[in-house]
Amino acid sequence: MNPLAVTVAGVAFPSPLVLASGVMGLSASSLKRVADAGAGAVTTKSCGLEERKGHPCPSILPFEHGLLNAVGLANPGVEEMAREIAEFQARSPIPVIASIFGRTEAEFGEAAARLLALVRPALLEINVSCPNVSSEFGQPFAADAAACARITSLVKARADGVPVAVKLSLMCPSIAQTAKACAAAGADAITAINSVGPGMLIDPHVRRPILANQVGGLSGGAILPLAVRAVWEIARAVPLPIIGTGGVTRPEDALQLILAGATAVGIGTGIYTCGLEVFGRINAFLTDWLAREGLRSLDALRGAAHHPPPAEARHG
Amino acid sequence: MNPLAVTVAGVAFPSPLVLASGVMGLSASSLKRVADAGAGAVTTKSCGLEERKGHPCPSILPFEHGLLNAVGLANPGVEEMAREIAEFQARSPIPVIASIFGRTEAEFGEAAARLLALVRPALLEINVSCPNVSSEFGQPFAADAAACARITSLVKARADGVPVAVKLSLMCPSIAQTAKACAAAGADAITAINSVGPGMLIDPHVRRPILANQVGGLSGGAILPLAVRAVWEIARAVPLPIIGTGGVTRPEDALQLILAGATAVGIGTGIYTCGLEVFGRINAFLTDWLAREGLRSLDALRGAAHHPPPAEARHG
Amino acid sequence: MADVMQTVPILEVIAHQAGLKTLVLPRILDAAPGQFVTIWVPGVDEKPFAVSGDDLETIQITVKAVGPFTRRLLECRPGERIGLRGPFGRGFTLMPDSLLIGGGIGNAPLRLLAQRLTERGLRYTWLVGARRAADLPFLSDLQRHPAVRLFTDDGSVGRPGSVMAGWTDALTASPTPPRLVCGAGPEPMLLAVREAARLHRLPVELSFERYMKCGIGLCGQCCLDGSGLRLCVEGPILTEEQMQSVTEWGLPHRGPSGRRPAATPPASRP
Amino acid sequence: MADVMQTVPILEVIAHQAGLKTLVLPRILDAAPGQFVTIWVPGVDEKPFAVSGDDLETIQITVKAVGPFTRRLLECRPGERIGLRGPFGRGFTLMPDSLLIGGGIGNAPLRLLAQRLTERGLRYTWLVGARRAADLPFLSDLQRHPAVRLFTDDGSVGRPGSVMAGWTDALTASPTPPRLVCGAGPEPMLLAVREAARLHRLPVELSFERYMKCGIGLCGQCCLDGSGLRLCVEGPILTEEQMQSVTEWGLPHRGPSGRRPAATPPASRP
Ligand SMILES: Cc1cc2nc3c(=O)[nH]c(=O)nc-3n(C[C@H](O)[C@H](O)[C@H](O)COP(=O)(O)OP(=O)(O)OC[C@H]3O[C@@H](n4cnc5c(N)ncnc54)[C@H](O)[C@@H]3O)c2cc1C
Ligand SMILES: Cc1cc2nc3c(=O)[nH]c(=O)nc-3n(C[C@H](O)[C@H](O)[C@H](O)COP(=O)(O)OP(=O)(O)OC[C@H]3O[C@@H](n4cnc5c(N)ncnc54)[C@H](O)[C@@H]3O)c2cc1C
Ligand SMILES: Cc1cc2nc3c(=O)[nH]c(=O)nc-3n(C[C@H](O)[C@H](O)[C@H](O)COP(=O)(O)O)c2cc1C
Ligand SMILES: Cc1cc2nc3c(=O)[nH]c(=O)nc-3n(C[C@H](O)[C@H](O)[C@H](O)COP(=O)(O)O)c2cc1C
Ligand code: FES
Ligand code: FES
Repeated sequence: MNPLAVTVAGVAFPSPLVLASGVMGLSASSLKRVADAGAGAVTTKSCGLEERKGHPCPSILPFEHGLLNAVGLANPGVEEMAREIAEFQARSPIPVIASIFGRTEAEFGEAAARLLALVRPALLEINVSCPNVSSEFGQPFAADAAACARITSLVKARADGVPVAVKLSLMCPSIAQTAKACAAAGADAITAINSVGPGMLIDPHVRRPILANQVGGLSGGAILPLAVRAVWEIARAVPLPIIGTGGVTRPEDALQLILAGATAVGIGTGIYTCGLEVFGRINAFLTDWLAREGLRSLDALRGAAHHPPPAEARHG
Repeated sequence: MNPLAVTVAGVAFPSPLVLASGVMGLSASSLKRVADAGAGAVTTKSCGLEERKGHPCPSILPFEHGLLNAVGLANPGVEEMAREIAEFQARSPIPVIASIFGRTEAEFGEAAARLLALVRPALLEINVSCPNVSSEFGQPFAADAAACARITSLVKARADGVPVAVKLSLMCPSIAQTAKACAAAGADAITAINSVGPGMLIDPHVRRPILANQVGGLSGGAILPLAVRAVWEIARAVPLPIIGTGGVTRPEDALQLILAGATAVGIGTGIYTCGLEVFGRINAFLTDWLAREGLRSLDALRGAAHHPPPAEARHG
Repeated sequence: MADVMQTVPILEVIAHQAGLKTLVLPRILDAAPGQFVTIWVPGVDEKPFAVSGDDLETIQITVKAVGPFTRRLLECRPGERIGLRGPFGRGFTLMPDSLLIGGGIGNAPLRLLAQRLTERGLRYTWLVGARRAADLPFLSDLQRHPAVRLFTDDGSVGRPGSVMAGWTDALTASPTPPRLVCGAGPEPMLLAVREAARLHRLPVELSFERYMKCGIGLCGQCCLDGSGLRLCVEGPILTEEQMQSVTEWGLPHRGPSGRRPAATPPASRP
Repeated sequence: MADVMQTVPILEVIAHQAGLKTLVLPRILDAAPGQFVTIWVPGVDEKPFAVSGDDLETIQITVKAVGPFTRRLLECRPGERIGLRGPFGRGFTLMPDSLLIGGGIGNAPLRLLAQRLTERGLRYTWLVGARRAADLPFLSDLQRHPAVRLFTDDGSVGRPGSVMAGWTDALTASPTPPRLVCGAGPEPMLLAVREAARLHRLPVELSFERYMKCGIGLCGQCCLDGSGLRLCVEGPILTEEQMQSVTEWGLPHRGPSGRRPAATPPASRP
């Protein structure tokens, strides 16, 4: 038995490590490369109804403690992404998570339907961290628990039995309440967290924000404690499996998210900070850790930092 | 003329650098030490109606990218703090900012009145990032713009002409909207941002959150981009002077906040990362920078990263 | 961290031909030949460029105007500040008896390679090709360079014809075969070099281009179909072994959305 | 970063006297004599302790039960994990011909100092004082230690009387005055040592304690009135010059809220 195997919403992942959306996620070959590096599941770049070139560059800006990104939801469109997913599935047994977004609530449902008409990913992930074009302040859907719940229902209705994960942002009144709303609306899993902020960095010489989009989401090492806390709260709030994501670079970081209650662990920026070896290294560490603690699976570690443990079992 | 002099709500600071609340802010001697190190103003630890020992330790937890703190509003009580402020004022010409908090809205007004009965600080700073004991989820006042506005009015009514700065948190629907609400309620300045999150770190061996309080606010380098963005948005929203705070460790960080629209720059965690020399070093850098750019004051830099600049002048 | 954006003043602008200039920048980073940097023109965009030369205090990039960004970049004056990140990717191996083959602006990275080989006293031959003289930077330097042989399609300088013709000559003229063939230029040329090198069983390292955004291996924009190599990290210089893992040779390149345009059907089809 | 919390298993617990033990921990950090670490008992609290000794693989802390935390800490068994951060603060200067004066648990940091002086072959005399034998860790080691002179108030071991008596003897007995006086112990004793050293114009370094939370100079908890010295960063070992900048000698210490309790009026006042 593979001690690292986990099950997220009925889908078996051979390792808890998941490629986070938006990183090396545009093509079948690139997803395959990450799967070969040791990911237990891979998530595509979020795709929407139409092809988008995204923002001009700089759209990804490393700084000392992580990076800012404002890629602007560049994506080839949902049909093209379906072709990449199909190619990936033909080439790899690793489950693929298709990430979708919309600019209105209805677009989420349509994106799901159009994608599923062409391909059947292992999971659908709903990226609600995109600006809601019909909101007054252009706020992301993620800031509004009711909107997240409505989108969850819409997508579930078109998902044809494919399990649905909702990817939450910390930038909301309460991530636990949002998770609850999504769970009530039928979500099968929660992914948390998306990048934080947004943030801005200014070049003092040219006196301008450096990102072409001025602001961008914060990811990487800087946000690890925020992700751990988010997973902790969500684990106490809902009995769903959690793909804990944010700031994982070292093996201990992944373990922290699992102890906080995550079933799987997303890695994005860590690929930049530590290279693709990050997957293999963390897998090896977790295998060792289980052996040293005399455990046969990650089950005993999941949520183990809670005293008392959160009420319900969250895996499966 | 001192090129670094700035004016915040009518109060002259000989340098834009301000000691942030909660750091080396419990005693006159410690505030004096920071003033001597080059701060242009010093903020006391937030004090409330009653003496509080705060949370058990670990209450301050450094990690790679900053630190988490959950000091639990330890403070000697407002009367004792008034004595420290009076002693500081007798020993230093540097303006002192008295930070106050309450557990209910009314307590803020009372804390202000009881403090001002004993001493007259240069500014009052309202720390709204403390949990509102009457809120359902124990949410901080800062998450609720209307509550922040009401507290601002209450304190202004008791402030006896002492200018009032409201210290905002990023953890709210829109920091710009909150700033607007506080400005409309009479705030004389905005301090932003308080620590972010909260976040959590777990020790994988003992499988427990490390902070005694489980969660704590994130500060230091990790949050710089979030502070820059917050200042940027507030500068566009309100014509008030801003004490931009969050993640400043290097001189360029301070400059970024000024270019985003800050009149003054708070430093907290930077004292840990860089030592007390951080004040002198940034002062020297800014003096040099002005000389090299042929500028006689920071006025021309303030908000200069905005194209076009935010409508109103924000200093004074 | 060199990946962090830093802005620097342009120290000097060397105009070569119309739409072809070299920007001289302060040496805030060290690049190996074949490595690239990204250049940010504030308010405009950020794009990748190979380092084409350096000295103790400067690095140089050589830019050909092909679209809005490069045109705007070539309007920049000395003193103007642009942003710089890098160096990114992996460069050419420094090997004695190298054969350098460049096409047009592809000669820019080879210039730094030639400089390094010269600095280390390693022998090399550099076949410089272009459609016409007006496509070549540092033309007079190249004409005086002892290791350089010039070719232009229109014969405006050097020998007339393709640089690939020079290739056969170079191989037959030299008593010992080159120990490494280093190429940079338009992709069809590179694929021809690869083919020829395979024929002669010569090791090759070729410099490719794809649409790039991050330069640090995250956005996935430059991943090559097949093995998913990230050209910005594992490239832009590829070995024969790396090239073999790629399945997209000859296909149109993915654009900024990640989509690959449909291959235009050959015009001759009825 | 050593300031980051790491948990380690307790390797060994050495019981000295009732309520007095030494915990042996893996050497994940190197402390100079006088420096301290903070010890976290998960689920309980975190408090400062001086390092009292080390060898190639371990460091030791010696703990006296005085309240809830220290009592809980002394219940920990080998194998149990506790958290460790540090080392914090500045230690003693290593000086030949030092005179060490310790009171009770204050002999813990002096033990590491004596160890380092011995390792470097530097001469020293160590006056070990306590109220009674039961207050002294490593008693049999101390009794056999050639440089140690023992004093207890009740005469249970060593010479009866205060360590300050031994001080005068030590000064008169030795042909050359000590080059540095290093003291650790209860504050009244330290202030007496300071006074005596001033009288004899001897340089001193004394180890003080204040309520501490962060250990890294941020919370302000341990700042001393006067110059605002942070005992956790600029201390806990203070020189005469540093002590002169402090105005709170003799006053009750600030508690965890930052408030200084009102001085209890001398009982004799009418
Ligand atoms: C590793 C690498 C090294 C390069 N070195 C040089 C060099 O030394 N000198 C030089 O002049 N040019 C170099 N280029 C090409 C240069 O980046 C493009 O010419 C430039 O980006 C064109 O932008 P534009 O707006 O002027 O043209 P556009 O009209 O936007 O595009 C013209 C063509 O340039 C290419 N291009 C556009 N944007 C990008 C991008 N973000 N990334 C990659 N290619 C793009 C596309 O093939 C496009 O068809 C290099 C490219 C890469 C990938
Ligand atoms: C730099 C330094 C080095 C020390 N080294 C040692 C040592 O080697 N061995 C040893 O046994 N003790 C040492 N102490 C003292 C030790 O920290 C306290 O005895 C312990 O914190 C008491 O906690 P408690 O809960 O058991 O007692 P409490 O009942 O909480 O307090 C008893 C007394 O201990 C002191 N104390 C309590 N909490 C703290 C705190 N957070 N920081 C500082 N003092 C506190 C107070 O003076 C208090 O009056 C050191 C203290 C400092 C500041
Ligand atoms: C360059 C980049 C692009 C991203 N694009 C997406 C996206 O398209 N959809 C999405 O849900 N999250 C996106 N994210 C967020 C990540 O999936 C992840 O939630 C976040 O970066 C935190 O994890 P990390 O610290 O491991 O990167 C992106 C992140 C980065 C760095
Ligand atoms: C140890 C610590 C204690 C703090 N206590 C307070 C406080 O009492 N009141 C307050 O308004 N902010 C408090 N803060 C927040 C800081 O004033 C500041 O807003 C925040 O730390 C971000 O700035 P920095 O990154 O420079 O530390 C505290 C921060 C730290 C690190
Ligand atoms: S340019 Fe982003 S992965 Fe290569
Ligand atoms: S213990 Fe916090 S400043 Fe010294």
